[in-house]
Amino acid sequence: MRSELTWMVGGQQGEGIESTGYVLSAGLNRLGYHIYGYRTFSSRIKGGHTNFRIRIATRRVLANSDHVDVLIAFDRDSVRRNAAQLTPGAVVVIDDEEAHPQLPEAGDGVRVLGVPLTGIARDVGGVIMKNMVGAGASAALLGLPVDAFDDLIAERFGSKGEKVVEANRRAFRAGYERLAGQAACSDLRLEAGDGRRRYTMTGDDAAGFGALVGGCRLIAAYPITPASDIMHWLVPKLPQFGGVVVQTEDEIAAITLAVGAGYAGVRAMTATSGPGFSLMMEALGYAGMIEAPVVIVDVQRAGPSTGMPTKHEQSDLFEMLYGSHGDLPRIVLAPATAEECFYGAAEAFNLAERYQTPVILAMDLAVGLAIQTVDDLDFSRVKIDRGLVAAPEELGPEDADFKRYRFTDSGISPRSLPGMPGGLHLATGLEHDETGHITEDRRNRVRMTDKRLRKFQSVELNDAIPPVTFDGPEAPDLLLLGWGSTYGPLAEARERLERQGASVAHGHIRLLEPLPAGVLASRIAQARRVVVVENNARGQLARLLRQEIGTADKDRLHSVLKYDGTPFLPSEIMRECEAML
Amino acid sequence: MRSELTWMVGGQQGEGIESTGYVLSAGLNRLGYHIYGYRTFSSRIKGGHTNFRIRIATRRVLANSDHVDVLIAFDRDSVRRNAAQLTPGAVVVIDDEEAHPQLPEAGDGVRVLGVPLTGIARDVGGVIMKNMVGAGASAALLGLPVDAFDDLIAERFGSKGEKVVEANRRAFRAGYERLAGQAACSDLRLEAGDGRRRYTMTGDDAAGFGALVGGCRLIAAYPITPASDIMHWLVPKLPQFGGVVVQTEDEIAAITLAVGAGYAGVRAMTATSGPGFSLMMEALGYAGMIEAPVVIVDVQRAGPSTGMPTKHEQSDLFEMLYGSHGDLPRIVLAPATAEECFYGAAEAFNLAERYQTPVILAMDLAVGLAIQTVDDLDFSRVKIDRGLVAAPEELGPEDADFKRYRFTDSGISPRSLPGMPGGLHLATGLEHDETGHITEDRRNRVRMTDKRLRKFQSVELNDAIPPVTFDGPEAPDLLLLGWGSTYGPLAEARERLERQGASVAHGHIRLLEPLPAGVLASRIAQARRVVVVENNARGQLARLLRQEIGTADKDRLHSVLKYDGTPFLPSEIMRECEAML
Amino acid sequence: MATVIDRRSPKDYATDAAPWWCPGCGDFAVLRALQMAAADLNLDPARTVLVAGIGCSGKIGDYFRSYSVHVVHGRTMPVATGIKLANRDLTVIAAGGDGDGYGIGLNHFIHAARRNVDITYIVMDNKVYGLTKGQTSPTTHLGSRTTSAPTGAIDRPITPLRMALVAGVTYLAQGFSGDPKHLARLIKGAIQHKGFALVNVYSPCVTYNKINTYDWYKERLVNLDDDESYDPGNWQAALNTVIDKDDLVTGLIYRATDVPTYEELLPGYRPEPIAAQELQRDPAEWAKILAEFA
Amino acid sequence: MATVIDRRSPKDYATDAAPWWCPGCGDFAVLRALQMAAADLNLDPARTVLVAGIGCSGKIGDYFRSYSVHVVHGRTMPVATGIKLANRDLTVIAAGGDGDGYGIGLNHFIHAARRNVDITYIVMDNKVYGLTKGQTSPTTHLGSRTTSAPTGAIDRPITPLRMALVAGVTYLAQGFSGDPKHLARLIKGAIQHKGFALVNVYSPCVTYNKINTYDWYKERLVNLDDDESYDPGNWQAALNTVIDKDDLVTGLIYRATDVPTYEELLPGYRPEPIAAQELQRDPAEWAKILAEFA
Ligand SMILES: Cc1ncc(C[n+]2csc(CCOP(=O)(O)OP(=O)(O)O)c2C)c(N)n1
Ligand SMILES: Cc1ncc(C[n+]2csc(CCOP(=O)(O)OP(=O)(O)O)c2C)c(N)n1
Ligand code: SF4
Ligand code: SF4
Ligand SMILES: [Mg+2]
Ligand SMILES: [Mg+2]
Repeated sequence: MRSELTWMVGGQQGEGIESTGYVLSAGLNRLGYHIYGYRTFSSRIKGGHTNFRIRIATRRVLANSDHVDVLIAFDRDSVRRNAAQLTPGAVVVIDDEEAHPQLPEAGDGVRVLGVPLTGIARDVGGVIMKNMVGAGASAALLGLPVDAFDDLIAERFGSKGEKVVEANRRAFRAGYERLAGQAACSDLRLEAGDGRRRYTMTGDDAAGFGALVGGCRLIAAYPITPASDIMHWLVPKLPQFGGVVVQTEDEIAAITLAVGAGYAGVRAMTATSGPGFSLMMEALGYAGMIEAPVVIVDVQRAGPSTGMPTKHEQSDLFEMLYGSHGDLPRIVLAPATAEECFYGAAEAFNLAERYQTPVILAMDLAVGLAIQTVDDLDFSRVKIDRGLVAAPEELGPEDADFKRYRFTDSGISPRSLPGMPGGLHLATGLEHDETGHITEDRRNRVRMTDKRLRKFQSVELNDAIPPVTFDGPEAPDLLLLGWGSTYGPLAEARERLERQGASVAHGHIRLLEPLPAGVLASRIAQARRVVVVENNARGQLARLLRQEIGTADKDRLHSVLKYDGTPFLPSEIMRECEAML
Repeated sequence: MRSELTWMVGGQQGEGIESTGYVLSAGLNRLGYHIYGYRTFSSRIKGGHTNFRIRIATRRVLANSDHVDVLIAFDRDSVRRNAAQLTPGAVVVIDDEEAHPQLPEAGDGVRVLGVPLTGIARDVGGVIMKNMVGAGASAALLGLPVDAFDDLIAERFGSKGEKVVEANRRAFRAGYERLAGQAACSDLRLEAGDGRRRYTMTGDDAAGFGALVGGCRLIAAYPITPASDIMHWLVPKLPQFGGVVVQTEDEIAAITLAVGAGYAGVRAMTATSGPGFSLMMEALGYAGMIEAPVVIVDVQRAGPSTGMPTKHEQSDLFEMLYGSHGDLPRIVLAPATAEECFYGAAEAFNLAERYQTPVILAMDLAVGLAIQTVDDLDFSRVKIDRGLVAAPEELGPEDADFKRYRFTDSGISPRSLPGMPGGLHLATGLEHDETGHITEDRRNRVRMTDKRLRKFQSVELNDAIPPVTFDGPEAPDLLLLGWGSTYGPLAEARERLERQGASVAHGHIRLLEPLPAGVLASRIAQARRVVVVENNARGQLARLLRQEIGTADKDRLHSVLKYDGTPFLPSEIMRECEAML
Repeated sequence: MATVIDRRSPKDYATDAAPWWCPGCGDFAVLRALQMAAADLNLDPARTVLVAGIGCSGKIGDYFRSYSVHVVHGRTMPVATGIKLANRDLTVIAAGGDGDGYGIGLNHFIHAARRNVDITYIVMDNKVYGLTKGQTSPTTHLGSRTTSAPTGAIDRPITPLRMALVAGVTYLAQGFSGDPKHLARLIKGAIQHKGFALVNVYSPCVTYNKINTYDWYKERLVNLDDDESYDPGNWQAALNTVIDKDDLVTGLIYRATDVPTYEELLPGYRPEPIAAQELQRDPAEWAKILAEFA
Repeated sequence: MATVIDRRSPKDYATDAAPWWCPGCGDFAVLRALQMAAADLNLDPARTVLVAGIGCSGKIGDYFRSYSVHVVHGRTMPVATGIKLANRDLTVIAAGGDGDGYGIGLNHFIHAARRNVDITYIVMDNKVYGLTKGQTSPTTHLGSRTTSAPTGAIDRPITPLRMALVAGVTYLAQGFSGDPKHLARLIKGAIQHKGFALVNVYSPCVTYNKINTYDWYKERLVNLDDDESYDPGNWQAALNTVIDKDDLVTGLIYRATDVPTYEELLPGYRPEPIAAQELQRDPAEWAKILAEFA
């Protein structure tokens, strides 16, 4: 009986085999397991290898594992490409008429079961159901109760009619029955799940949901991998809440449309990835200058340029921090898990309105597309705070200028929204005075610039998404620092190292701008060595730390970088740490 | 007799009064004076105050002075606005029928001469020649020989016919004669110039000229202040050399058109300012990814967003260094003077082709628009180096793939140009292998990223534009660091402090990426204190130094920032230094 | 204690800012016409948003009294769309130059037109880049000498009226700064129209365009509103007329009343403005959605 | 020792890369047609540049054997223009999708058309965003259900043919992936044409567009090349035909032979390619220019 294992399905892109993984994830979740599901795919619609791996455990997991225990292979290519990860004792189920095909590519000690997945599907109703046969076979191997999947299949296919539901159930059961009796593989059975109600979602789903709960009522976006799913999730949802989805002609229209809506009093966002984000740089500065709230999600993928659209990376940090000309501050928030995508997206709208500024939600492909188990979402933690909106008595007489950009100690000025009598003003990207009128006066220029910068001196976050967290000893031999989806691999590596007796701490930063420099400086100072772990080639976070934090000097700050398009494995981080301890 | 003074003309925008300054500059130059001319103007065509100040000296000057000695005022507003700079003893010539008008706004000790500049112009041929009258009056006050301007006027107006030339000469002489006899102002007379042949140009002119000499044969650009003059200068010139100017529909088209031309073997550029630069971020990464040469000039103005289009700033440094998503290196070169704009622009094309990369020429409004005296340009220092272009024997057989992106030790691969048999390849913004084919292979990804980054490990510049220069002692009490047009004010402040006995050095950085970190680190380490002087609010260069240089720790690095839209005065820098010495 | 103003005069739509335009600039007339139209419709300045582009033309945003948004170059259309969708009770008017709208912003203009959001777009077409000192614009005539094409422009001009018709604009008019009263009527009609309305205005730049002057237009423009036989309800005839007359017409060129607006088509779009929604909702509603992830 | 190849076959324009398109995708036919046209014209692959957009369609750049540039999304037009101006001896062909060309890239397309640079632009119009998984594209029909508009698209579609005519395209044809031979002839004509040529191709997406299928087109398309009375030299007739036939035509729609190309109009533009110029020049030439600053 296993408390953890990794299952994978592989085959040709576009044949719907990923749905094997979706069905299995949902079933596992309902049975009370934790899962972490990660898809490997290419920027093409049909053909080429794709795979979907699910790490299944009886405790929370937020990273891929090194190896694969069960591989459902719809073709031999899937075996060949993933053989290196098959450990001795792993089981490969290959879609084959022969019961025990010769598969030298599988490697030594790997058990190969030939199961005619497609054939069985054909027999029970149609080859397109081979994914269900694969799911059933997997359920059998893992020792899951077949009944648990009945409802699931009904929910999934209900809209297509009872017939389709029945056919899929048949396919699932046929696959299940085929491998139910495999005593030889009984070592793969999972310990029972705890049966608790949990949820599975991707970070993209969670960000969309968080936005909705956080009061977002308009998304303007242009399709791009791996961010489109945020818009897709909102497409059926927003209209239910009187909100709007606009698919624009390009990303410049997307962000400027959202800025217009934000200026007019609607919480609005856009979601994109690197290439689209780069196109938004001018408008980002515009939002900053007119002090309009807007939330921009950048689900990072491998760059530069078009790069590798379906591959993971964290290399847009520099542009998020420093993009757009001129002295433009902004807030950059990086959620580390699906939960945090939810709370982070919701909080982003509070920050955008409270600080009247663009807020960038820095996601990455791994956090955006990986399917994660979420314990629960506490909606009461999402409190809508619309920031300073001028009360009627603060607004001027109808014919006087309203001081929309009033100089205040906090740098934040109460805003008026179109429709409010007495709040008329000019919102311009040109430098302006307190009333918004264009001016090139030197003193005003300095005061207005200082006002804009001052707003960011004390950015405070909701406790659902802390600026930085630390695990482990305060004065460790090794302090691991990361951001975004490296959270899972880092946390796991740290725990394993700790169990080995090492003194290792893990700091994870969610607020990248303005950086919580004080606490970071003190933790960095207390650590013997500091390792900054990130998925990019230039060590962007490490450079930010060196820039902002006096104690982060070059000698003690060591970078561990991975930029091959895949997220870190905990073991990779451990190896690097062991060399340094 | 003066060896130095500052002259100013002021009036309403759009009345052509700036030409008073242009004529005077040209005349002064021919008489062997050095000048530094700076215009103050607004983003409007007619109306509103504008002024043009010229610092005139018998030695090189590259900064504005604190005060004004002679003001030619076409209206009282010009006196009012500039009164604070009028020192006791200054002379104001006001366009007025009264010979000695009461001008309380001029301040104590200021001599006011009422001269009917417009009236005189009307008498000699037309009010539009009031600028010539003003220029003539100025020449008289400064004790310049009137004949020296005859040829100049002929050259300037020659194309409009002999009549116009004569009328302008008459106007000039009439203005001259009016003030020639003013013994009371004889203290304003200038020492004789050295009569040497020199040149006056703005940095924008010089960058256009440098580009042309450096082999640029195509500019694609979209109008924007203060960069348009580069395109304007090239408009009549490029066709003479078989080159092309394309005014595009926007800045994205401008840069991508230039990238296309660069890929096809033509040295190509674009020139813009902040808002346009921000729009170019995606294409910048594209050029880096396909390793196409392209030169992008950013003549910075006050940001963010539309900001103050006619005001000076150096606040795009962050975006130049870090803009565009993904790990994209680039070269950033910042000329400090008009000469360096010339050599820098020319060298930028060598760098772009040698390193097959985008090169950003970081200018600022002050260096771009100020009229400067240039001793000479040495064209033999501009050596065209087209970098690695595959020789016929390196190209493959017709039907084989050419390894356009061959892995090499330097990271630079010989390129083939369309038209070359045997050089066929795919140039894509997607990640690719050595032949350019699209691949997501993990090992290739890492190798290709490393190759791209490796190119920048040893960027070398032509000696006409050194990566960094130092003046003053090696181990000073105070090391001043700057970039771009702060050169003039910094150099002057340092010299003056040195004369006062202070131990002050001045380092000026031209190569901002890749930064010459080694030499900077050693100089910074040797200085007691380091002051980074720049025209932006966030201290962008200071942050870069902290990031890249271990010795640049927060305690010793002090920022002096100015961001009111005007360049530093040497005296402002001195004041800051004196407080620290 | 708010005073309800029954009748406003054009002056009620003027800010204190003194216009920065050159004396004689056509844009003065556009501002005046807009103020007249606003007064005629008695628009509430507090419920009116003017979205202005970048250029001499775009300065109008500082002179017309209403909520005013001065956007980045070329982006009036998406910003105006965002504002209108956010608060459908507002009257949203965009205004900018030919460079702003048909150069850098052309794509947004065409896509806004096909969406048919209920906004009015006034283009102050002077066939030149005024604010940047006289460069060729997308509507500059072939052969015109400009600061960026001293030997004459070589790009055939964009034809905004034809482009707009093909893009599916549902209200199309052309005005002339030489006749601000007529222009005011056209703008009024545009604001009243439900859907996307374009008013292209020949608005001479007296400083940089020495060809397309007031006189040049006066000699050539034909006012369709004076032609009783002209039917602005006929799209094909409108297109033909514009082509025949070489775009030198003024008046209401085309109006469609049967095309639904974007607001009418948007799923779930409600009669009350989104901006007026209460955002803090009952957690139970969210729990239902969360259950979809179980 | 270079072998001169007198006759090339379509296969000579194929790379080793196996196309990533879905079986049945219309883009195969576009590739084949382009290869046939190239073979017919015996284009030298080394002097041909294919500029491809981003999308399923844009992958064509990896399959057609020539110099090949795969640009960022929507920017085929300026890149192709830059290449052509740099080396006028090259045959420059751009190809991309409807989203690439009429969505994010529409502005560049219109401005390229009015410039009339001698390039050919093939748009593989499948009325959907293929590569990003089936969202609404600018040419998606009203009411079509897509992944981004599951209740039906609400933006009235862009009409590329009308837009192109109004923009001043000097060669306009429309092809269909169901008839690659005809398409090859249209592409050949486009390449031979001196000036900007657009070939819009109805190229079905078999995966995401279940409405505009091969059969759907077959039932509706009218081939103008079969109509002897049709005169592609008449702009107004071309426009009327396209409108009448609701854009459902194939064949050569319009060709102008009297419009000068951009290359012909550019001041100082020389017969030899700029790319072939020697750049190191006699300093004396520069000294003359320097003297202008004295
Ligand atoms: C992105 C960007 N590019 C360029 C500019 C510079 N710019 C300001 S106004 C203008 C042209 C304005 O022309 P038009 O829209 O016709 O307005 P006009 O001044 O003629 O009224 C340009 C190019 C800018 N502000 N932003
Ligand atoms: C700036 C930018 N935005 C978005 C994308 C994502 N993207 C890739 S292909 C594509 C749409 C392609 O549609 P189309 O041009 O019609 O090509 P098709 O796939 O249908 O052939 C998009 C939006 C991108 N690569 N770059
Ligand atoms: S430059 Fe032309 S458009 Fe601009 S204000 Fe003057 S006249 Fe008007
Ligand atoms: S998704 Fe559509 S356009 Fe893309 S390859 Fe498949 S069939 Fe062709
Ligand atoms: Mg204009
Ligand atoms: Mg498409």
